[in-house]
Amino acid sequence: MLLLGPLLIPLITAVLTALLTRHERARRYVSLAGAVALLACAIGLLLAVMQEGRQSVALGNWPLPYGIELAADALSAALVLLTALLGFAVLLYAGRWQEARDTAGMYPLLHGLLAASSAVFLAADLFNLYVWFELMLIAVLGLFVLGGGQRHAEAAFKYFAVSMLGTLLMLGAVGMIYGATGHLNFSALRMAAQQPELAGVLPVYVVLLLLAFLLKAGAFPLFTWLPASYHTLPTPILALVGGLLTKLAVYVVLRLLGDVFVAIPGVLLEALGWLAVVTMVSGVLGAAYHWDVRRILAFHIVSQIGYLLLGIALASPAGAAGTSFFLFHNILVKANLFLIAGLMWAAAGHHDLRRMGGLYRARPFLAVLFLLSALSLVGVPPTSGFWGKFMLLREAFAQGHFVWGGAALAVGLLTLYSMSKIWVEGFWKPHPNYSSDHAAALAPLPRTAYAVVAGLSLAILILGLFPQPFVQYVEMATAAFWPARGML
Amino acid sequence: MSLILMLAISIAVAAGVLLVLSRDVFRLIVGLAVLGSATNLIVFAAARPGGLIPAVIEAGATQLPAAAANPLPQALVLTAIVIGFALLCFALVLGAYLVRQGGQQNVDRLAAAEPAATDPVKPPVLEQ
Amino acid sequence: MSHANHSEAGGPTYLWLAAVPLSLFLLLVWGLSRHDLPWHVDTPWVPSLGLSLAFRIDGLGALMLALITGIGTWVFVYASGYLAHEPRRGQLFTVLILFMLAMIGAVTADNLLLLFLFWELTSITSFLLVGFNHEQAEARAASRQALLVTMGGGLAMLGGLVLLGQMAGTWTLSGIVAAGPTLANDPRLPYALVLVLLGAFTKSAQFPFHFWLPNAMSAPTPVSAYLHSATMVKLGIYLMARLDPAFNDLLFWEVMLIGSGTVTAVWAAVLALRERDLKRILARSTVSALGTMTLLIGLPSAGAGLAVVAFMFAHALYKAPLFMVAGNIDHATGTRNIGQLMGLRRAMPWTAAAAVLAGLSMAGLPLSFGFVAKDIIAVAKAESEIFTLVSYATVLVNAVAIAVAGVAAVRVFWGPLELPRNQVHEVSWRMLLPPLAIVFLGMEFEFFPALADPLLLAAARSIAPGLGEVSLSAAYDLEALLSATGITALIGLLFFLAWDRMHEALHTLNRFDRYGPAALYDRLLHGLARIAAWHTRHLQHGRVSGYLQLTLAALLSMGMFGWLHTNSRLELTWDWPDHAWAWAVACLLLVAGAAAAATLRTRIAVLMASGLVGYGSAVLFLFAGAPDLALTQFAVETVLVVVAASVLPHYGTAPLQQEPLRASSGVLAAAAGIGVFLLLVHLSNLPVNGELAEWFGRTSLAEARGRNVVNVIIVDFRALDTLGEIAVVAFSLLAALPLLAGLRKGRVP
Amino acid sequence: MTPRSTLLMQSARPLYWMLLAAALWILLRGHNEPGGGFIGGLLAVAGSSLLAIILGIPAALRLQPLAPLPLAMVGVGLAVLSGLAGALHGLPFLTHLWTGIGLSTVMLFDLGVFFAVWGALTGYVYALVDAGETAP
Repeated sequence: MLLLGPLLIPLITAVLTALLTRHERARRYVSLAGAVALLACAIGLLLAVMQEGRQSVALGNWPLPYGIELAADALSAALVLLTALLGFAVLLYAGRWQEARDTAGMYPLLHGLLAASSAVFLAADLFNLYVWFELMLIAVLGLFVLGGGQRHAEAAFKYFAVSMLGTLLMLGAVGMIYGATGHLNFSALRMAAQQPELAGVLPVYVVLLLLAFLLKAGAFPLFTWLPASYHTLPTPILALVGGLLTKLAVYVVLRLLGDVFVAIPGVLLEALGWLAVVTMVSGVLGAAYHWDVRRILAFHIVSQIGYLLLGIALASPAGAAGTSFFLFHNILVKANLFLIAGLMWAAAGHHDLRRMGGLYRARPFLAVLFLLSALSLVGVPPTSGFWGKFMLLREAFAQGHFVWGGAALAVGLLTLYSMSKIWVEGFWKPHPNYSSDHAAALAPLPRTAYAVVAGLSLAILILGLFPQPFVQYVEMATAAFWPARGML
Repeated sequence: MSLILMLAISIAVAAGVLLVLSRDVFRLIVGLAVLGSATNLIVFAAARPGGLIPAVIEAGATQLPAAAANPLPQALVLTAIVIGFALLCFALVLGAYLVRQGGQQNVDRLAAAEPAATDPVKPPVLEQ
Repeated sequence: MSHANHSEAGGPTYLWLAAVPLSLFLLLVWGLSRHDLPWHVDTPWVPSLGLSLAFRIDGLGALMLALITGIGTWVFVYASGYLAHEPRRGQLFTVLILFMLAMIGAVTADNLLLLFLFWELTSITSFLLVGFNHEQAEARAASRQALLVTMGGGLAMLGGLVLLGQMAGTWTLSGIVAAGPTLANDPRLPYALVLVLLGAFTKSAQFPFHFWLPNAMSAPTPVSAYLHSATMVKLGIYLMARLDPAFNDLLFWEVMLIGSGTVTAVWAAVLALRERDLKRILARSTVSALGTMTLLIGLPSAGAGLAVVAFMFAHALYKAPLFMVAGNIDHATGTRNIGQLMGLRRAMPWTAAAAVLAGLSMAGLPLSFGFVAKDIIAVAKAESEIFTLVSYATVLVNAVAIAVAGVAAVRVFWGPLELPRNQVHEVSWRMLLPPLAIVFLGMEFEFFPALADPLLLAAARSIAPGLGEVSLSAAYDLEALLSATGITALIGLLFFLAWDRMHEALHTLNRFDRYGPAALYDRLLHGLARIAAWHTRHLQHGRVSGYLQLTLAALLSMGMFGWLHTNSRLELTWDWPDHAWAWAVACLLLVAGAAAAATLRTRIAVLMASGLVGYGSAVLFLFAGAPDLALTQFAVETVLVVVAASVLPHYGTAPLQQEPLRASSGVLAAAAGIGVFLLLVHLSNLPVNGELAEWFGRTSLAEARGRNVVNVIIVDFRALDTLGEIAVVAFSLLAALPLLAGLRKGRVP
Repeated sequence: MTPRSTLLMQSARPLYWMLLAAALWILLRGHNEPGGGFIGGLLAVAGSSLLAIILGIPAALRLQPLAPLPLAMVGVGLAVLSGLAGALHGLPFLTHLWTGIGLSTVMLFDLGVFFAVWGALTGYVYALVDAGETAP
């Protein structure tokens, strides 16, 4: 049941919170209880995986590959735990968040999103994976329109219109891969894909499937839905969506290329590498353009996706380990930055850097927390971001991909450019409307929210200062499924 | 797989793409619905259907005859139809809301979340 | 500076913090007296990434440590006086301590990553220190400039270090130095060295990255004295010196260092003449000195190593006091403009004394350690036959140094007092003692060279292992004096006397400013903003049809790329289904519906036409052995009519606009259709694997007790899919609730 | 009010019950013949929509076991519960159990599907019918 928990607990919580339409307080408590239970279950799952190795369940007790399988290995168990942690943090933060108040739908939708995310990490069946992506899509759409304003609806529409293309492509590709192999289960697909008569022809469909997930991941130039919509979400929700969603798709790409369709032609991986580089640069340029903190951070998601894809394109255990470490780091840091952006908004009264300022004087502790996360995003040692970036850089150079590695470094500088913009304009510059004494008295920040940010920052700090166990963990986790590609 | 089905699916896809690229909110949504139907057919066609015998075990028999249709893609398509329908309902309502609330039928003029820039290098300020 | 309020702010002065560097300094002295160099420590940290807390202190490291902690002690004392009026001094001291620790780490780290870590930490702490007066726009701009330039260089350096590490197969600096000569033929070496030098050049403000240092003078003066003269800017020099033994023989290395060093030294000297602000003059001359150091490292002779360390040492000992003098003057008069400063010696006698003594050293005149250093430099240059052009350049540079010393030490203190007497006052002892103490220290080394000799020689030997026995005491014969300083001193004197006139003359250089590196930096920033704007506005323009077009085009072209790079089989086979006529009807319905939906002009008609696509599929399902699907599709289309009928009025009643067929849309639609067709043809050629279907057919009744296999799959074999599916259905309503509520409320203004 | 619409109003309820009965029949026979929870659910939606359009939403709501959203959510909950029953016996989630008289957790699962579809789509229909009256 440990394997089902991460899916069922949030799903049941979602149902319960949706049924408690008239009891605001009860809804919050049920929601928190669900988040705690999910966290406990995820920890249990991780421990089980570490002790007993890969966990797998065949639903309905039907033999595989006929039934549906859910499975957790070291990588997915850790990501489920991260999802649970993030869900808990965000729900705690959102408790009394002014932007997200009076929205009966928020809790069930957030839990629905958590259920779908965990299920994506655990799915070991291609069609099942598609179903969970659909659940995620509808939950996110619901979260978009929660505010009920014109901009929310427009954002939802843009998000929907473009992502739907990816969804349909995914469905079509899944269907065709089934048609070609006769299988949906990951292990069965891996076996089938290596049959000599299929090995050459299957990649045609695998490419389509990967494209669908690249769209969901926000790779260049398929990311237009992301910066068009993300900034309209209330901050707590944005933290979960922005921290998690695109990374789910990256995880799937990693899983598919590393575990399922291992015989992809090298030229396609090469192409993926260049795509990663362009994604990195394009995202960071978008971030350099914007002045709205949320939009800067949203574009940075795109840029970081580039790094994640780069590690996959390197197609080696070390590259995959780099991507996995980067994934952990990025989920935490990106979510935390969005949460901090929310606190900045609460303290300075605006999201646009031209309309805010004075936060360094008014909120020195918030400034320190921001600095930590920002430096981590830039990849300054010894923050979590550096280790992931270094693992990717080292592997890129070792393989002779100097341009890829160089681009990763240059993008780091551009990331520094926009992070220092937030720091200089938001924290150092005096507030355009208030004197620095006034800004301090503007609004008391919600204490729980502050505590959540501090807690996440602590996690980031630990990941930065003591990376060894985590690096070892991802190396072990990826070695478990990433085949030695030299053999192929 | 029958050529005629392949052609029909391809034409439906092309028509769907044309609709999706339309400037009209409603046409766009219908386009996605058409593309969705075509995609369902792709999944269905992937199993190379051709026979007429449904995947139902006859009274007296204990298993499907070999000539029966492949039941798995049918189940997948059924799931996909339902999901697609749920999303279509949402999309129709979303479109209606956009048109009513913003009075805008043109998908290229949805500028509340992404207003057009006026400054040469800086983006416009979003008022929340 | 925010010195309008001259009353001391309350709270602690943090004078006791000076005990931190002092105790570290004493620890170093004690260690040097008891243990031979080099010292090693190695503790694992992240073994998986090759990172360990590996520290190695040799002569060069010890010299740097002595500067960092020794000068640091006095800087802390000075800062406690200088910041007496600053309410936020606690923050400044915190960052200053952090900076000191980062510096200590950087000059002792033996692991490449560890070096990079501390290197970046100095950049960040420097950023925070330069931007300390962050309510002023120029302080913010200067700190960001320093950050971007030095961290940019740092990132390049990381790339270079990783390359070096991979080439040498080791992640320690000492290992790379040891392996250095064997790397000479590696084609990657030039790239690696350029990258590493980019880091060193940006940090040590070498041309063309020299511009950030004068701007960083918006930092409080203790910071300038510490970071921007005595320690941080020497970090690049330190790294080059550290790597020099490995690459000394490479022509490439020599040319890079000597070339860049010479250009930097000369150009900065010229620019120093253009400044009016005392601190900026000193900053320019610091850049010039750093150029000289780079040049010296590049010289191949063993004596050059000694020259570098001697000059580095001397420079720290005179430049830090001079900055403090500038700070005192600023503190006392409220200005640093040399045009307004005259005759301060009567009001500020102690500051004047410190200035004169430091100036002596800077000018390289006898009685100072600067004189010793200059002597050694001259010997080094003579040893290694350098280009004449370079020697001429150094004469100019030295002459300007003398002139700068004159301006800072003599000019502002002599002559009649320009400012009202009662406004100018001597500063507190905490600001006087440090500069005096440091200059006296410098003189002591001149008279008792034995005090500094062992340290400097040890440092020189880490750069130039081949250095023989030398004495550091300068020869006091007239000939040497004249040859070493005579001519330069004369030119320097001329420069000093003609300072104002040259200043005027150099104004004409202004017109070249917009081609200079500083302008280039600004233009790069503007260019970045413009490129970012151009890029983002073209990709993220807010038009949905554009997004969809781009996405479709990208998907199609990338899909085609994949198609072309994999094996595909295309053979059209003719196989007819059992009820071909029914299939034909169904397909006809489908095609007609799709085509009509794309062309009709009223919403209801478009909707009905799209319904035909559904009904067509339903008919097809019915005649393809899928009655469940047919039923479902029929039911869905029927309910859709109900939903659509009630939602359509909200779209308004006006007919749909006619949209001319755009070529781009047509191409995309055709490409999509053809693509799908090709994929399906490809698929039709593959063999069918009916393993799953066969198993379901066998197991359905026997084990799952159902005859309708499709339904059994849905509720049993693959029930998890269905669970997800109904969750989507239920969530779809939940998601739509706010929209439905909005529609019910009607038009909201 | 025209006689025809009176007739329509009077026949609405019987029609609804007929449709609901058909829906349940389709639901139950689904395991062995074409049909099942989803198609049954859609039929029920058709019935409820008829009622809502002719007799108004309150009337339709009265004849539904729960309001739309709770009904949909209960449907999802039922499906989960049906899967948990097997888990109580130590079997994996969604392992279906059968009693001697032909009742099984499969039916519970299919009922969950039925409710989810019925609830969610009637939720759309009612809200839209309601909003239709304010539509321009």
